[in-house]
Amino acid sequence: MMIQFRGVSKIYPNHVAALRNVNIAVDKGEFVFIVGPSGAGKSTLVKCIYREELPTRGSIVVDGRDVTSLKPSAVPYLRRDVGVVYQDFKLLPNKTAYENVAFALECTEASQREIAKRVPAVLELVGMKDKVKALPIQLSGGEQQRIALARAIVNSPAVIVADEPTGNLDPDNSWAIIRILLELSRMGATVVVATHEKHIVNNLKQRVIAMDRGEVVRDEEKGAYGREA
Amino acid sequence: MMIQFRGVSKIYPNHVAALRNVNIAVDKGEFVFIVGPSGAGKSTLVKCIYREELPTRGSIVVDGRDVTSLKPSAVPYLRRDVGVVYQDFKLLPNKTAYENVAFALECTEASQREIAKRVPAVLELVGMKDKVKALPIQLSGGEQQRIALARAIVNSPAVIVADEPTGNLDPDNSWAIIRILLELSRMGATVVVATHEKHIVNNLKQRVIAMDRGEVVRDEEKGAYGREA
Amino acid sequence: MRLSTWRYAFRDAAGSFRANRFSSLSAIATVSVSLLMLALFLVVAINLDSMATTLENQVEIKAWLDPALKDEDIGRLSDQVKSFPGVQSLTYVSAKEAMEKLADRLGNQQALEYVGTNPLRASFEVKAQRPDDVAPVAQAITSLVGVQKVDYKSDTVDKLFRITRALRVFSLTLVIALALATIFIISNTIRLTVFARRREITIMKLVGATDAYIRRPFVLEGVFFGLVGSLIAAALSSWIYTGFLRFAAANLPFFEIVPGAPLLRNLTLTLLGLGAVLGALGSAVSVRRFLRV
Amino acid sequence: MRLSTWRYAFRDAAGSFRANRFSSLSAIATVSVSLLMLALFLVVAINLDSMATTLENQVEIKAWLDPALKDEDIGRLSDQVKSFPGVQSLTYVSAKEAMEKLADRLGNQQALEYVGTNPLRASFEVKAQRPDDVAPVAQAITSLVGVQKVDYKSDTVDKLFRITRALRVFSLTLVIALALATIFIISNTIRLTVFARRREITIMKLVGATDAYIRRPFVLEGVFFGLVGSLIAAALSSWIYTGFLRFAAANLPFFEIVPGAPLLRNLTLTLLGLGAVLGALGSAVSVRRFLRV
Ligand SMILES: Nc1ncnc2c1ncn2[C@@H]1O[C@H](COP(=O)(O)OP(=O)(O)OP(=O)(O)O)[C@@H](O)[C@H]1O
Ligand SMILES: Nc1ncnc2c1ncn2[C@@H]1O[C@H](COP(=O)(O)OP(=O)(O)OP(=O)(O)O)[C@@H](O)[C@H]1O
Ligand SMILES: [Mg+2]
Ligand SMILES: [Mg+2]
Repeated sequence: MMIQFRGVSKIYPNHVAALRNVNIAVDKGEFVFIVGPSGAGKSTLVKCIYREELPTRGSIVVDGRDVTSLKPSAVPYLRRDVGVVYQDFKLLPNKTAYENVAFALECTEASQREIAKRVPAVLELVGMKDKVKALPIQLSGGEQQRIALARAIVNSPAVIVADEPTGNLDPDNSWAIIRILLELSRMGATVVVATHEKHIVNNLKQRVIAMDRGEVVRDEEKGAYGREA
Repeated sequence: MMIQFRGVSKIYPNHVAALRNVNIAVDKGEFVFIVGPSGAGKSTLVKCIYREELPTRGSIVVDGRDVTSLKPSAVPYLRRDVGVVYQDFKLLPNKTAYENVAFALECTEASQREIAKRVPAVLELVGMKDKVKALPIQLSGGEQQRIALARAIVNSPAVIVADEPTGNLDPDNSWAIIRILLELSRMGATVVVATHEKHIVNNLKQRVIAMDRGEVVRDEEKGAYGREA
Repeated sequence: MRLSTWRYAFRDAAGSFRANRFSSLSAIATVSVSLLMLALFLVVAINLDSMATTLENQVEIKAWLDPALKDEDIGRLSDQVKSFPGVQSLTYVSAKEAMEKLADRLGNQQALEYVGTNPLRASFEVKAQRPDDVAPVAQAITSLVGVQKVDYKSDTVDKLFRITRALRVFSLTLVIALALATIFIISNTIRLTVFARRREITIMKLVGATDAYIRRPFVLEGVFFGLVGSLIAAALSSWIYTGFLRFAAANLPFFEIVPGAPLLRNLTLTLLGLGAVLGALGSAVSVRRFLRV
Repeated sequence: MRLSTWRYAFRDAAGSFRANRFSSLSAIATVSVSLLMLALFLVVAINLDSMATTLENQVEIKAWLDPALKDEDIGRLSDQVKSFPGVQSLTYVSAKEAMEKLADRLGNQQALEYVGTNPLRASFEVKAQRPDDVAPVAQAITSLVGVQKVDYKSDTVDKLFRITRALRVFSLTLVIALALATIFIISNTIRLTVFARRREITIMKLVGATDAYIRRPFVLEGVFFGLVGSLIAAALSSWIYTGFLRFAAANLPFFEIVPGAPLLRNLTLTLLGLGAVLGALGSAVSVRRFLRV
């Protein structure tokens, strides 16, 4: 098991219950869509994987690490194993597109040679090699999103978590991104994608976990987006 | 004409040409989709309407105002006539959902009574009346997006500009939002929506302006998203 | 409408204070610390000035009289000197008193007692009203018949005046420098708190708020920072000064420390005014920098 | 790997300096202004201390000698006194010299000339090495045969020592207070610049950077702020002090101002050290506050 949620609940300080008794197990190399209406708890679930949020109850194990009892100094190492595309991108405003991607490698003490090799390759992969020198505010929404993806995958993490990775992309680019994620999962990465793209989910027939009001309401292999699907 | 672009070009300081000789005319009460791949210039076009960006060349007239030659003190009044849903939401981080929406009215010196009447109504409309007291960081991506929409329409602006207003919303919520925008346009507002939602665009058969690399490549009444559409 | 606009401004200022407690408290602390330094410096400077005045007032003109003068002549001369413009007081020292003083000063009274005659002469000790009067008064006394010699230790007086002038120039310079530094530090600090919120200002502008509307809560907040900071500075400096007065009364009885009564009230008012104005201006100027959107 | 890590830290610090020019320059300006104030205060305090020492060194013990003593007795006595621990120097003043001095002081030499005998006595003027030695040395001299009376104006000396002690306590207190204020203001300012970038810190943590990695460029930047700010402060205060020395040489020749030579070098080193340490600590502590993500 690469990701294991056992009885996980998350109640935010303002008493909003974002997750209620969530049980999930995702294998190494699996590709999972998480779907559900706005506010269902998709982002919260995903944040628990890389410990941006700690659950109120329950246990979470990621890549053999007990996330809930991790000591602070071990957290960065967990996060290096989990590449994340954040819903709001979270690019460093003072670094260029290239530097943002390189940062994820630099802070793992990767060698210069490796950085110089990997970063351009991954920027090319997401179709952003023309914009390497642009700062985030000089990029369009979709371009920022692709940089965020590039950063998430640049150090070949064991787990890739993408929260709405195509929300700001046109259908062509969206498909390109999804294909990259599929390819990575075929190569052994565990990929979790929270998304609203009904069309994409329905077409791919991958595992789908559906959430509603904090609960997992459906968990199907080769599933669909749900309802009038 | 509510919105008129004549020979508008925008070259950003880093020499990126985001708009090239754009000519557009949108009538009062019209509903227009702007589509195009990531980086096509949709957001830039939209930013020129409410003068977040000034064009490098060409003239823009919005609601009878010459936007390019507006003096700084007149800019706020233009912006009050144009309700905007920003691609990155731009909610005030220290104000609750309610206060964010109310702010758009307060700064126009609307009466207390009117604020107390309109804000809850519009929050109800976007399905956010449960979250009035939450701060932006306590809201999910889709919830923030709906608050941004509520703020854009609360003071019944003559022009509504929505940049990717459903990028973070599930299909049901997306349709609900689009229906609200359609309704407002039927009531006389001019609505411009930049979007990637092929499904929605193809279903509604409204006017579609397609862009690519800064140019308007297609402008059709009752259009479709384009390509394999 | 104006009223509710101000109400919003107050509410927003309070809200942002709560939301940005960290930077707000930093700003207040910086304001109070730097104003406290300014206040301490100021009371020191005021005391130096008052000491200088005391020293200057101790300058005396000494006029030795002809031993042949009769008591009535001396009385007449004394009246004449007293009537000069710029003369503050006059003390008559007879030859006998002069000898007693000298014996006192030399510490061996008996030794002088077997000196048969008193070699010393009677004198007037004249004080001038203002330091500048010393020279002209001495000049006027010199020309009087019956006065043999006039001395006001012109070297010493000159030296003293140079010292007091230097003291004043020096402490004034330091006070001005410190005041400028304080103004700079306070406005800089407020600028940094505004800087941390530049994105908010941009958003407000995009939503259609006028510059004045955006500026208002920031200015209110700046005034608040300034007032609270200066209140703390005033309270602390008053407390310290009162303590110092008590210490000085016990340990430095020969120093005339400027009393606290009107000084501390004026100091408090000055600090409050300075704090409020700096807070308001600092905010207004800083916000303007981010309003160009 | 360590090397490239430091290179990244330098590069990132430089990059953030360029990107946040506004707050960086604000921070440097605040550092230099507040350190400049501290430096000016410090040199004033050092001068006050040196003046106090000068005053204290002017305290003399006067020992009147038996007029019956022969020259050889006086020589022996003088050697004896010089050998006392704590004695710095001794000057012999004969009765004749004493009379000349007195006549000088009284300003009417002739008047004293017709005094047949010299009522004054010869004396030793003894200087102690340290203020604390004055009383014991006087005590020791009193017990010598041939010394009639010993006087060191105990009132005046006591008063003087109280004044110099008060002066020292006072200026030390002010220096410490100002140093604390400076430390506070500088770290507060740096904290505000870090505060403005708290979101960046959060992002770095989420991407998997360790606390140490994130802290490094901030600390470098803090050190840079501190060094540049203190360099400016050192340059300005040296310039001001040199100017003051020139002014004092022309206008206050009777004051012994502490010369610039070793003082300004030490001051510069102190300021640089203080700036660097404050910058580093201020940054490190501030970053820590935002690292809990
Ligand atoms: N930091 C927070 N504090 C309080 N409540 C929060 C916080 N973050 C999220 N919530 C609430 O928790 C619920 C789940 O939020 P979450 O972000 O997980 O939803 P989501 O499924 O990602 O929605 P979306 O599709 O709109 O992004 C929402 O009702 C939201 O308002
Ligand atoms: N502030 C800026 N400075 C420089 N270049 C910019 C800036 N903003 C946008 N650009 C560039 O201009 C082009 C058009 O950007 P724009 O944001 O208008 O695209 P878009 O159509 O909205 O794309 P998306 O669908 O990804 O949001 C892009 O290539 C982008 O990199
Ligand atoms: Mg979400
Ligand atoms: Mg866009």
